[in-house]
Amino acid sequence: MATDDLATQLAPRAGANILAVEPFQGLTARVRFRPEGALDVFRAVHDDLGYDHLSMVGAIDWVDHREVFYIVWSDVTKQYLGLSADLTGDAPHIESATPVWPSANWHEREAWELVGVAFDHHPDMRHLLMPDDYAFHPLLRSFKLHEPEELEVKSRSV
Amino acid sequence: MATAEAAPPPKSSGENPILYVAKPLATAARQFMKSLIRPSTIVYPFERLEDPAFRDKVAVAAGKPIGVGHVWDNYRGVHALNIATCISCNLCAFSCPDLCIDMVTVPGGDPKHPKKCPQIDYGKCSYCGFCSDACPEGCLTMTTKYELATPKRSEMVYSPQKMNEIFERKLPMNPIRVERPSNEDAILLDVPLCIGCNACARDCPTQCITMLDIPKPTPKPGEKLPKRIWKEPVINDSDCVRCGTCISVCPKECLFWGTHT
Amino acid sequence: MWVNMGPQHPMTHGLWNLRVKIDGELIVDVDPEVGYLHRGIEKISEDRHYNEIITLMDRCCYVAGIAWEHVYIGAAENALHITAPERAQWLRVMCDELQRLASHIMWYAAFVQDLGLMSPFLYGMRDRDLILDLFQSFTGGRLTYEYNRVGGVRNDVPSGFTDRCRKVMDWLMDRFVEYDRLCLGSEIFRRRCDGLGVLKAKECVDLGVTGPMLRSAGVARDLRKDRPYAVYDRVEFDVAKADAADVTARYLVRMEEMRQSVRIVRQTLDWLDHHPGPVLADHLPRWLGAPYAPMGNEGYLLKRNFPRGTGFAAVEEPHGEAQAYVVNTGGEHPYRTKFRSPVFVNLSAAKHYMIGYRVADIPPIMGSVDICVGEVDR
Amino acid sequence: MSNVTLFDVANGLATLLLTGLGSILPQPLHGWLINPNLIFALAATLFGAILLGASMINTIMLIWFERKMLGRFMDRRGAMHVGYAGLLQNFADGLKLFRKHTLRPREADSLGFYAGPTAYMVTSVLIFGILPISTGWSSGVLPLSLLLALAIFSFAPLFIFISAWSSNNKYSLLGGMRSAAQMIAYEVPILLAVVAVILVSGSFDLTTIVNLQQNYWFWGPLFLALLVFVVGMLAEMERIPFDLPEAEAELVEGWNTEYGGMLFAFFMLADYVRALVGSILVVLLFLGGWTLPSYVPSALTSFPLAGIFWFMLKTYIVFGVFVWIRASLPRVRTDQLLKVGWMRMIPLSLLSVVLAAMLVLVRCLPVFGCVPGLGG
Repeated sequence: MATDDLATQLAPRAGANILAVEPFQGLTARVRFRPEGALDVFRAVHDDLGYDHLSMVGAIDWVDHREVFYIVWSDVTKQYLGLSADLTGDAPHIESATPVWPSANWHEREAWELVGVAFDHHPDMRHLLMPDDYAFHPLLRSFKLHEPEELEVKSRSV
Repeated sequence: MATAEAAPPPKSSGENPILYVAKPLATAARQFMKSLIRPSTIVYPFERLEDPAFRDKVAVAAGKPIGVGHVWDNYRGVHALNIATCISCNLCAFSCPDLCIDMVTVPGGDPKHPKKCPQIDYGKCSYCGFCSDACPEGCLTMTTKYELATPKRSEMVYSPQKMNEIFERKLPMNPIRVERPSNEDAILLDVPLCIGCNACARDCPTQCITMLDIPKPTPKPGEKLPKRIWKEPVINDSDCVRCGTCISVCPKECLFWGTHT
Repeated sequence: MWVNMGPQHPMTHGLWNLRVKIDGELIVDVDPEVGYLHRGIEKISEDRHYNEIITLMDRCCYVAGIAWEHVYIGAAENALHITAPERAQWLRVMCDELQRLASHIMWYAAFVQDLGLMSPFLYGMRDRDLILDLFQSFTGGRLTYEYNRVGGVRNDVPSGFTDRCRKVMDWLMDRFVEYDRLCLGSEIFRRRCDGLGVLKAKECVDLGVTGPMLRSAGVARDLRKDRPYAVYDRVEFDVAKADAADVTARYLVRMEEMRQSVRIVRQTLDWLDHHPGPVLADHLPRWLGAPYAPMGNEGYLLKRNFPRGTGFAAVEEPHGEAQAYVVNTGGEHPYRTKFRSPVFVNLSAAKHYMIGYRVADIPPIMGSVDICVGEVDR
Repeated sequence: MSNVTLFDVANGLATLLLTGLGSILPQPLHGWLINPNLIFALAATLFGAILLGASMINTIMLIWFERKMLGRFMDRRGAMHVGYAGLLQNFADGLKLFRKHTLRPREADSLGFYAGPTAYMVTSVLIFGILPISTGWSSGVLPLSLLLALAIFSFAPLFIFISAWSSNNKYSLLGGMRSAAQMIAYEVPILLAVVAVILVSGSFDLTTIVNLQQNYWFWGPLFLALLVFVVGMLAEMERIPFDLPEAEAELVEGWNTEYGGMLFAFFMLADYVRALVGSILVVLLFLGGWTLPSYVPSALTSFPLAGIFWFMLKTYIVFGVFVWIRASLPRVRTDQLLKVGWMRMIPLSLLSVVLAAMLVLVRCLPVFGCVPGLGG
């Protein structure tokens, strides 16, 4: 069973931080992990499992908590693997994956400005798609699409 | 190459420097000779690809597969509306992803049930064709007309009459009609909830709902009969276009989608 | 000196801004600024039915619309636990490859024009038009196709299509020779492009670069081969690859990919000729099977308890690996969609392949990346 | 072929006009009007007007020619709606540009911004006063006309740089610097290639050079010089593949990014004037000017204005070659361009000078046999 193998392979370096390894439609499996030990998990996935290519970082607003998911690819096994962590609290934050996968840079900038998930120790955390002083996180469920009158950009650089 | 040093000079391919431009020059010259007779350009306002005579002329004369892919009838352009067959079912407006279709009243309906036909704002329309796919009667189709330029934004809103004029011009219309799936869900009735109010039968665009009398049960002693009209809607499945109007007008939410068991 | 190359600049091919710090003619730093074309497709998708999102996908990348439809449809079908019929899969593969041809020809046209050579631009546009004609003959649109549906494709190809398509493929194969003569045969082109924008394999993998850029660095990675989706495991083709990792190598990879695409299209045409069948899955849920989204679904969905799930799909789009992540919580709209654009990632690595070259090298390097701002900003 | 010069025509016109006008006027005015100095002044003005008109019309027709020809190279049609086959399209474009408001960026230097394009235009048009178009169709016999033409021709980088710098725009500045560097780099090989022609013909006078090559056009014996000259001219004219000062892919429009309206039209026209001058110089120096070899039937050379006809035909063919090159080659890079200029073209041109000197030494031309008058 692929999921069990993954769990045993991850155990030595990040075992404590793994919550579950579950099957997933379209991926090999999805690893749910504790956000506190994110960097350990990333390192384990990158170094031990050989998933050297980060494809995507995204975040989902589940209203009561937010989820960050990572899709990584291994050129050896030709497989995708999903990683996901649930972030709770008013100011959800997680360690940045840039030390492990440099390509996380722009993905994390996007996830931060659209869903409002902070990435600690990110080298270049600026707005990417939105204006520099945009005060909203548009992909939050509380951001309603059809009520534009409620939204006002607080200040605007000229 | 993360450092700001000058890049290494590109390596030369080591060919004869005098002749090194001969190949592209020859290619361009060949093209020049070819297009002396007739360049591939289609002189648009005078020559139109949707004109079959021109298409054949070009394709044959130029020896190029110009226009060979054209089945212009499939083009998704401005809509044509046959007001006469429109049943005011609202499906086009509901299927529109851009919310550019309004149902407006046109003359011809009875006062109780005004006839409503789609009015399309082409300033918003994305020509996805979902509306004509959704049309159960085939009265809203897309044509090969694609010239919409107008000085006023308000003129981008095409009234049903205007689209009817396009229909009467008998332009080629998109012949592809998406077939309705054979196992389509039907509208089912949650019997205990129904109060027999006739709203569904009144608003049904195809008049396929008939209200049938049901026997009034004799109340057992102490039991209070529900306050209702003793009628129940029966839906003729073959006439039903599955527009869902009845579901949305039902005051008790007793109609729902489902499969017949 | 910081120079803004954009947002309105002939080099950008779209609406983005490349801030370049130059020292004389030498590039010392770059900082791509994107977001000028941000339409919030992921946000709009929250309020749309599964099929209605297809119209957004066509506008996600305006030169590779149908490939993006495939990306989204793959994820949505995974999320909704639906499988498309076989013929639809073949049709999708054919569309993908035709789109790859159109996109690469468009790339060729724009890229060579950036080098100052205008004739190939018009040759490219002329030949791409034939592919758009083909698309129009069965989808009805020339740029925004709206062809895929959850559970299949909208309609079958009309009769006579395969013959027309074959004719165009033959014509294109002849044109590719011409393209090569104009570019590779020209010493000036070689001198402009050789050794430019080098991004080696290790850096490519670290930075997440995919597509022709990665293959030009000697990594034969192609999702169509590595992780076949649709029916790519049933067609024969080779993965284009080059080793130099520079602009010329990317040119070579793309030209070879076009030839392989023609090969794949021919195989799909042969299959389509002999295997008629349905193109839309049967037994779709009512609100997907119908080509429209009727009223009154909310109560129905509650009663039916539709299966939930999260879908993921990855497709080798003309620019690289495109991925979609669709979260289905049982409602009629997806809860969240997330798209991974290959150009977005390729562009984020700009610092690593631009610094150290000259101002005059910016157009060829950026051209070789094949920027499509629509899918960068989404 | 007549011996009437263009200036004689202008002079005659002026005399006719002033004496005719003077004869009907009372004495003091009559005396002033038939003053020879006044007649000469009017003649010079008329001469200038005729030249300007002819050169402008030719330039605009040249643009039309390029557009049509480039269109065919690119499998399209070019201008085709205004006038027959779009002949009047460029006049319409010019009219549109003329009617446009001229905008100057706030921070731009006013003097340089306006003076640059004007001076560029004036110096470019000035060359037409010197170039002989046909026998006698010039301002007269100038013993050093070739040198003068090239000297005026090489003013351009100065004015381009002035207008680029005063635009106060980064693209313009980059383009201006590129332009200056490029033009200076290619002056040298051009002059050296011309030296080869001068050596063989033994004269600085264009008319003499042309008359000398009636039977043996110089492009054969001086092929190397022709090559260097054409490549150098391409660079001087800033045409593809050497158009990097205005490389639109990286520098928007190069040194004329900030210009619009009539000032832009000045630049555009002056560019084509220079293209025309370049083609004319090629024809004059290497392709026998207005002459045809003496063995062609005399019917071909004896009709009225035959010289001008053959001259313009050759000029347009030479320009057609420039268009052909433009249609098939990408643009080179600055450093490559300068490298080619300094390290390839100059040795080649020196070699061509040596070859020319050897030709003069043996007083023989290949194929044509020995020519006693060679080398003057």
